[in-house]
Amino acid sequence: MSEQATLTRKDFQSDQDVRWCPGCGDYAILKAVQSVFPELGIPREKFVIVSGIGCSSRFPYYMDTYGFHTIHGRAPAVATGLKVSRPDLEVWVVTGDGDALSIGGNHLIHTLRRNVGVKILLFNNRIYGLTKGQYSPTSEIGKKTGSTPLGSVDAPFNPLALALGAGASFVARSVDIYQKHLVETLRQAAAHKGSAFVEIYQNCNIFNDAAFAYMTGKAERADANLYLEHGKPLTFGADGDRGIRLSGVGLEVVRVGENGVTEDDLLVWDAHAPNAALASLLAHATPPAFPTPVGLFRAAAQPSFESQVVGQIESTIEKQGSGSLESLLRAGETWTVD
Amino acid sequence: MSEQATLTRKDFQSDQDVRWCPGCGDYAILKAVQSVFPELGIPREKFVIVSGIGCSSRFPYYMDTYGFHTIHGRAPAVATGLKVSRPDLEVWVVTGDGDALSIGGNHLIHTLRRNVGVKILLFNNRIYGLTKGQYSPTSEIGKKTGSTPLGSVDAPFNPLALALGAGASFVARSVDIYQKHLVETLRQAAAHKGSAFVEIYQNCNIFNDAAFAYMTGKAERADANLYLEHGKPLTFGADGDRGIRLSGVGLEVVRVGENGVTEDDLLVWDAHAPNAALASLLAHATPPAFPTPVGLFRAAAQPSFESQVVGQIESTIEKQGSGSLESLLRAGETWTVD
Amino acid sequence: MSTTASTQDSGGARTEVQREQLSDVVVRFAGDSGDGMQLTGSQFSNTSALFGNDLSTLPDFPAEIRAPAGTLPGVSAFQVRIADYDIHTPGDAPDVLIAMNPAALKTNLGELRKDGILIVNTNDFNKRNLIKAKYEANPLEDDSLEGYRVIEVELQRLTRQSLEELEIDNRSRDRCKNLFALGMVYWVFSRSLDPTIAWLEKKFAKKPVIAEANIKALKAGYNYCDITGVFQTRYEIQPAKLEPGTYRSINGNSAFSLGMVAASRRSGLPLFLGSYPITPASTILHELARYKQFGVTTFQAEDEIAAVCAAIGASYGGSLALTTTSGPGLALKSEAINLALITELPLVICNVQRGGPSTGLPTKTEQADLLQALYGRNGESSLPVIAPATPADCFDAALEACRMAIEHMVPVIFLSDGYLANGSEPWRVPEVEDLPDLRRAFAERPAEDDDSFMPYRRDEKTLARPWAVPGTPGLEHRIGGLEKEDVTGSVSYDPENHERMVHLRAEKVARIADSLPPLEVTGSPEGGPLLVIGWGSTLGAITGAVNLAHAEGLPVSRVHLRHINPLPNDLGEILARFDKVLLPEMNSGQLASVLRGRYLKDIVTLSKVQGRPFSRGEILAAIRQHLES
Amino acid sequence: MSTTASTQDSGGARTEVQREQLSDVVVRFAGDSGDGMQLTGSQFSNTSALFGNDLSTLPDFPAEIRAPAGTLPGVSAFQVRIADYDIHTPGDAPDVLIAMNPAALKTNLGELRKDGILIVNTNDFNKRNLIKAKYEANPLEDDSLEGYRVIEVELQRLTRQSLEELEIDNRSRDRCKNLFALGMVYWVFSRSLDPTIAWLEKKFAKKPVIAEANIKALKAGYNYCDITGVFQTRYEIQPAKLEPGTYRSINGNSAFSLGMVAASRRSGLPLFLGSYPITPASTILHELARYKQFGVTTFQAEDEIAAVCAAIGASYGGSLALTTTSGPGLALKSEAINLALITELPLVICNVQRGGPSTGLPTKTEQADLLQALYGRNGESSLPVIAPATPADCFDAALEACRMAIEHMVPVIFLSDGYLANGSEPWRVPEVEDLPDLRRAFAERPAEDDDSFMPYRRDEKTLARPWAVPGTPGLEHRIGGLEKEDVTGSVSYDPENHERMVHLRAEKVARIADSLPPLEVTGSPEGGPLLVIGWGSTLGAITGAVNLAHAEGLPVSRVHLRHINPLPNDLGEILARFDKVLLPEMNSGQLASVLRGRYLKDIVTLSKVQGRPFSRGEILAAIRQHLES
Ligand SMILES: Cc1ncc(C[n+]2csc(CCOP(=O)(O)OP(=O)(O)O)c2C)c(N)n1
Ligand SMILES: Cc1ncc(C[n+]2csc(CCOP(=O)(O)OP(=O)(O)O)c2C)c(N)n1
Ligand code: SF4
Ligand code: SF4
Ligand SMILES: [Mg+2]
Ligand SMILES: [Mg+2]
Repeated sequence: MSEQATLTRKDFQSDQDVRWCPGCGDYAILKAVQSVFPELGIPREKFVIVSGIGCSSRFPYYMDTYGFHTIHGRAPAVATGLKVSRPDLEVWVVTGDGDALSIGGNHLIHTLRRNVGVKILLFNNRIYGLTKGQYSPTSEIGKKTGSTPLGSVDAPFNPLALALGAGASFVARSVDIYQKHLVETLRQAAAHKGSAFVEIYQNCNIFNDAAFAYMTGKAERADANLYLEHGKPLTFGADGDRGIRLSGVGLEVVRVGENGVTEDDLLVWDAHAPNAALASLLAHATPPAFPTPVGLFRAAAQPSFESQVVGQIESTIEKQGSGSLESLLRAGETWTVD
Repeated sequence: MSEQATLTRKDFQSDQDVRWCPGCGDYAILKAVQSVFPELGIPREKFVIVSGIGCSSRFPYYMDTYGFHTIHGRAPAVATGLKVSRPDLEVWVVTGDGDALSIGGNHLIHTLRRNVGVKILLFNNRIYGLTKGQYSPTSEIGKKTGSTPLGSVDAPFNPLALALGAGASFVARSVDIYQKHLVETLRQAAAHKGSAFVEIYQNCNIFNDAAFAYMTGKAERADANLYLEHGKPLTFGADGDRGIRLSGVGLEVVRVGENGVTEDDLLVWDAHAPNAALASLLAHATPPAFPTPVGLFRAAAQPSFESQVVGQIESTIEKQGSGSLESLLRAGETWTVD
Repeated sequence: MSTTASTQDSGGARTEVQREQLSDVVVRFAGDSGDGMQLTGSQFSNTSALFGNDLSTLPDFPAEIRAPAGTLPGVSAFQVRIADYDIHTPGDAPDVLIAMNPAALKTNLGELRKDGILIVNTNDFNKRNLIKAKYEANPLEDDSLEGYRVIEVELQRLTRQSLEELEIDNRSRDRCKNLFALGMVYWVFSRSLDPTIAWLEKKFAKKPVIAEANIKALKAGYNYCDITGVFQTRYEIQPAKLEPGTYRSINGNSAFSLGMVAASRRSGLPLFLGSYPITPASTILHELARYKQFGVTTFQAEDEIAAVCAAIGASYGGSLALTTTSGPGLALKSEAINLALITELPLVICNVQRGGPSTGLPTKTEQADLLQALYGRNGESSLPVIAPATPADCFDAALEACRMAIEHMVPVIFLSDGYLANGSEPWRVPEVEDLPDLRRAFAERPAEDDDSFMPYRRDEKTLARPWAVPGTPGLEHRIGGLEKEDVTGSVSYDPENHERMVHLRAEKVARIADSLPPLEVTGSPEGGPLLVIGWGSTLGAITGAVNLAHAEGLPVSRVHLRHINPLPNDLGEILARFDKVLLPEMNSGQLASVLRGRYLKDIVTLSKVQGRPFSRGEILAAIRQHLES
Repeated sequence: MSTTASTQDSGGARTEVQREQLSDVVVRFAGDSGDGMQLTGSQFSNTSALFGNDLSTLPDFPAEIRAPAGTLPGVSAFQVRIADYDIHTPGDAPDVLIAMNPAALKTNLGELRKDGILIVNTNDFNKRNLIKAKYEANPLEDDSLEGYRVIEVELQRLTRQSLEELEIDNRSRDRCKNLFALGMVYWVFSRSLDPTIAWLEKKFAKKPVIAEANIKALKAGYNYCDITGVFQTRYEIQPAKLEPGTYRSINGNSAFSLGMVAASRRSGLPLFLGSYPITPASTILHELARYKQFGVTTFQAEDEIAAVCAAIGASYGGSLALTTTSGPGLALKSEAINLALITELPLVICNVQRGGPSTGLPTKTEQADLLQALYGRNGESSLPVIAPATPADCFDAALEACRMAIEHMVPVIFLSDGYLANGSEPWRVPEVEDLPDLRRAFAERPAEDDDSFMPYRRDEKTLARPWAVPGTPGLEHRIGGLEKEDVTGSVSYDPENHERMVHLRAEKVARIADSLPPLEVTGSPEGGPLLVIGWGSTLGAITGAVNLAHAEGLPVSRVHLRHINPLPNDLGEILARFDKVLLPEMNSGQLASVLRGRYLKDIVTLSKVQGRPFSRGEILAAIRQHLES
């Protein structure tokens, strides 16, 4: 019955015309997801993609799996109901920075707090695409858009810091065009048992082109990215000689070989630390002072919400037997009229 | 015109009967607020208390100031509109753990992100009081309530960690019955320019009695509280000989005099650190491993949202003059019919 | 006690106590929130139910958890009517009022019928309490209570006295004074103490001293009447002649919860509830949370929107999905309900109406969310609306709501109200096999070479689309909130397709009318001068009023609507047969405006928007008036 | 071109070109989303407006930002009707269609009138594009286009050619082909190129090469017609005889924005907008964000609920508060709107309707949020609803909405739609001093010894409560969502008080009817066989249809509603004077159901739910039918 043995990328491509703008970063993410799904050894019919509203949220139409294009900001809530009632399904949420962090912020943090076993892919293009380019909660201060002609004045969210503050058990970041890195990150997310939150930097070439060029540009890439690899020291730079070390309660960029710094001084990355402190520190490491960390920030083993909800039901039935409707209706004090 | 010179606590007591349950922690908080307001040198008519829905949210009725008892979860949004349009007012939000963190979670984090200059007092009793005792997003795992007869399964929010993750510029914690401490904390909040977020542990003696007894109890108090004072080393305990020091990227409880630990090893508290890392670490310091930190976690100087919004308007008027409605209506291409 | 048939019997009585047979009686317990009035009233009701009376109850409690003791807003009351015949309302004016303190007296005396019995706890009539109740003078000392049969009792002192020997403090003793009062009422109505004693023993199994204290107080109250002769008369209300069967007392929220569990079993679908607490709906969440052995999943969401969205997710996954709320919560859910509507997923939305607008009167009842239920969504979005008529009817109406949802793949609004939710009545427990069969098959995996699965191909009769749940191989498909192409379900911006889909969705709901039973017209089904039409929880008061009118020989008929959308096919014809139509509703005329628009018939509203149900008298007066004019 | 008065004039023409006078003409530009059709259409409209024509436009764009080039969902179109007389709609069938690619031809050809002019860009009719447009054969090569006057132009090649000398790449050259087409259209309609040249120079001031390229292409298109003689006829449409004054072309969202700024100035209150972006309302946020010199504060909130709540906060603080949205957003705001209602704070809620339910057809127009606007809130919650009739009317209606809000202390719903929002027409700019005076004083500090400030004491005439803004010494008071006591505004659970407040709130809104001007009935105000009644954006199509009917001598009358709640006092009487009443609306009959219920008059719905406005023809046909039957 299951088809997993033979699944390929093609099996996950739906017959719908893809309707993103030519050059949109969403294409690359679609490709990455379509590459990872067949690898997972899960029958195609078990996948459900749930999305909100936005350019990114058109995603389910292009995947030949079950898909639910819901309403703006509510995908995590719909996904929670689905996953809790059907833990056998693989539920992936696709959302945008407006969808997830503006109107949907509350559902997002509660889903993460509860550790519902859904994977959340946040396509962060730092703009509202579908509504034609208003600033979003991840737009940098001073962003000039239709709704902020003189520039926005409010500080953006740091999505990873927010997710960690909400208690997320899995937090990662990747970039649309880092195809290999993205695929690997998605694999890690797929393997995680509770909520997996993945921020994906995504270029909107129409309304916010080159928003990530500072780190994805050819010239910049080597020095501007810090690849997090569990168990490895944090190094970066074209020559691999730069690194990150702890300094008091903060982080510091150093160069190995300078001022007596050796590789041993560098922070060794621990993505599985029980507490989120280090991951938070890294989440706050932002350019220009730091290279942008990408990869796995945190993956902590914690019981999933649905497993515990179902557990209470199962153990009750185990102890008391499956309820009898007859007895339930007649429960409490009854009397008989003949 | 202004009456501040002569204001007393009585001036802030309204003529309404206070309708909380006898013994409710809300009384003590009311008293603290009524003590602080007259001290601030601000005319009474400038104060507005905005609340949501819940036992705590009845607060405005008992204050003889302007007051707005809004709808469930939305007080930060109403307060934002008020403060942005009327920066001359002192806007205080009173909210509960359900009101602020459940239905109102999104407005809370966005208000903090924007740094709107309102003071937010979150009365955290770890329960829904007004709706008769369901578990809340701050209830501990395993909480048995009407809606969770076998105990809740989801991890609670850490409200301070969430606030810090959202980018809050001022974060503090106090306790209903720590009257002096509470008054001092409210004073600090009043003095802060942007958003001030104060979590106040509050006893609900009807539905969640003694939720904070582990730290407020007579026997426990000395060892279970860590009072944060800016510029002072973090010590605690009946004999004042215990303390907190950094260990790697984490914190550790030590005893001065043991294992060669001296007072100099202790972390010196910096509430004004530019980044939130240390405050986050402290927010994650939870019992039983740590004493519960109370006091000021973070107060960072950042421009308030309303000052910048108003700034854009004022500087535009300064540059272009106040707009002429005549010209506006006739803007663009016009033609004349005679 | 209006329709009593009294006989005298001074036979074996020790003093001059008389025995009187009553046909029905209305008793109201009123006291401070801390006085345990809800408990006291419930005990009296249960004992009467077990005895075999028909009954109807009306709890009334404040919005505050515990408003300051002794104040007017802190008063909590519980009214119950018991009868030896089939009754429909908790009664208009109480015959007996128990007032535990001045505030309770003040807020409730106005409704006590002239010559009614008034039991007052004199110990609480001190200066402080009188001031709190805003009494200028002590009503016990002036002529305020003239015209009532006043029984003054020192409840506090007597209760303390009766518990002297027990090793408990006075506060604990005082907490038993409601039981003392209950004992007195039991004596007056010749009731057995046994059910309450059994209940107390169970409730305080872990605190035997408290159990003992309560039982002692109960007995002391009973004996006090026996010995002192404060009452000259004892009353008896015979068991009612109810249909044979097993009965229990049930309130609307409980009946609804059981109905949903029954629907789950009868459909073979696991029940999923997504909810956010709100008065007066929260107790459904509490009750369903206890039914884990029935495979019920309850999810307390972060807000109403998440609650309904989670339910939609569960429905998509193949659960019987439910969300429960009250007015302001329904407003919040409206965007998401439309998602269920356009994706054509089954969903039951239970709205327990309370006083509005905005936060309004959160603990009071009203029927003013009707138009919101019908129309409170963007675009053309017709969906079925069903309103239960009595507490017990919430059970059957829940099953009917589920039937419509599953059979037609549509969200259904169940419109209860605070009065039904908290009010209780005896319920004849049905046999499980008599309940409707709600099974409907999910779409099945197509044959290997069959590519023809169409998520929006409809059943010819019901117009329902297939329910194709994730996990089924070969049915992978996408749904969403954008308009979809007929049959294929693909996104479509085609103008004609949109119009067709709008019509199909409306028609699907309209067709439900074909499956409804004919309406029952009481009185003269063939027509006449006046028809009273009602919907939802006004059934009891209307039936009572019409029965009274019939007793007066008035030519009035009655019909009651349970299905508000679609309206029953035969309604138009029925309305046409009557010269005048009167519609009592607890709003400003919402259903009337709908029916007028639909049938172009002049329908007169009898409106009451006071946060409390109609009395029979109010409706009877309107009937008389309309028959005269 | 149906009602043309043509004359021939072959006088000075170089070739055999004829000149024909037209009375009106409908032109539609259709192409890929990337082809700049909206810009092209706007330019043609503006130039015609400057020339003095009356005009009406209808943009139509896809829901996707940029659907794949060449596909059917990617087609973007702009229709404009220009005339030498007062017109009301963008026209039914285009007389001239410009089709930039096969997909544009496919989706638009059906509406081109028989014998209409069709300009096609043949360069785009290659195999790939034909497949994308789902053409099986090339329509240029079979007889698909028979019956139209087809002008085949190699737009791409010719444009490239004309820009050969410029140092830009071919992609940039291709981007100018819409200007080439526009140049051709200008030639056909004898229009000056100057306004567009001036506009291009300004727009591309910083990219002079691009400006030059566009201007060159424009001229090339014009000259191409001059030289090649592809057209045998040039048309002229004389300026319309409009009322004297200064005019500009304006769309509904712009007119509304200006109306709000004007209301701010005329009331002396700073304007505060709380909004969350949503199509088709977002451009109001964009426009008001640019008016900082008018003291306008715009706040892009985290969601619709925060947006309306922030507006409520600003209103409380004394601002003129506004929130803007579309259908699904209105659903989300409904709970909070009731907060404004019960706290009696002024607020304007602008809802630009789009196709529903749910996400529906986000870029299409519809009138299906009417019942939501009227009834989509819990409890009894009547509030004023006003619907503008034309793009320019959005200005006046905005002022009227503000008048009601401020004068009566009430939230007002402004019900625009996608057609009004994006459609444009010439607007005679009013003199500022002719605009209504909206000043209303805030409550003032009471005298020292005066303790009598009552936040719910009402104005006798308007029933408005005082607007007591924070910061005023001596007026400290508390408001909120719980029911409040009459006059004092304290929280009250009193039953009679609740009913009184429900009535007072409703009465306050009902009284607005007394301030409305009498309705204008066109045709036979004294009554007759048929009245067509409309509301909102159908005015143009209905007026057009009724004018056509009058031209045919048909005895039909017309009335239009702008105030939906309260309904005008004279409406009932007017309806009664007509045998039949026809109500065209872009929904399934929502206003009809309201009017039927209110007036018990049989009102017949002409329904269209296709995401696009009525044509005059559709309404005319219904008029004929109803006059016959
Ligand atoms: C309730 C509601 N409010 C607003 C909208 C309009 N809307 C659609 S998508 C969107 C934001 C899109 O931004 P983002 O989530 O960042 O997605 P992107 O398009 O950038 O991928 C908005 C505001 C809507 N569809 N529904
Ligand atoms: C929209 C809406 N949903 C739900 C409710 C019901 N409700 C009132 S207060 C409350 C929670 C109260 O908890 P919290 O905020 O912790 O306040 P507390 O009573 O504990 O002070 C809820 C769910 C409501 N009033 N409105
Ligand atoms: S608007 Fe931006 S995010 Fe949306 S499809 Fe186009 S490029 Fe992608
Ligand atoms: S229920 Fe709890 S929080 Fe509410 S008033 Fe009573 S003690 Fe206080
Ligand atoms: Mg985005
Ligand atoms: Mg609480």
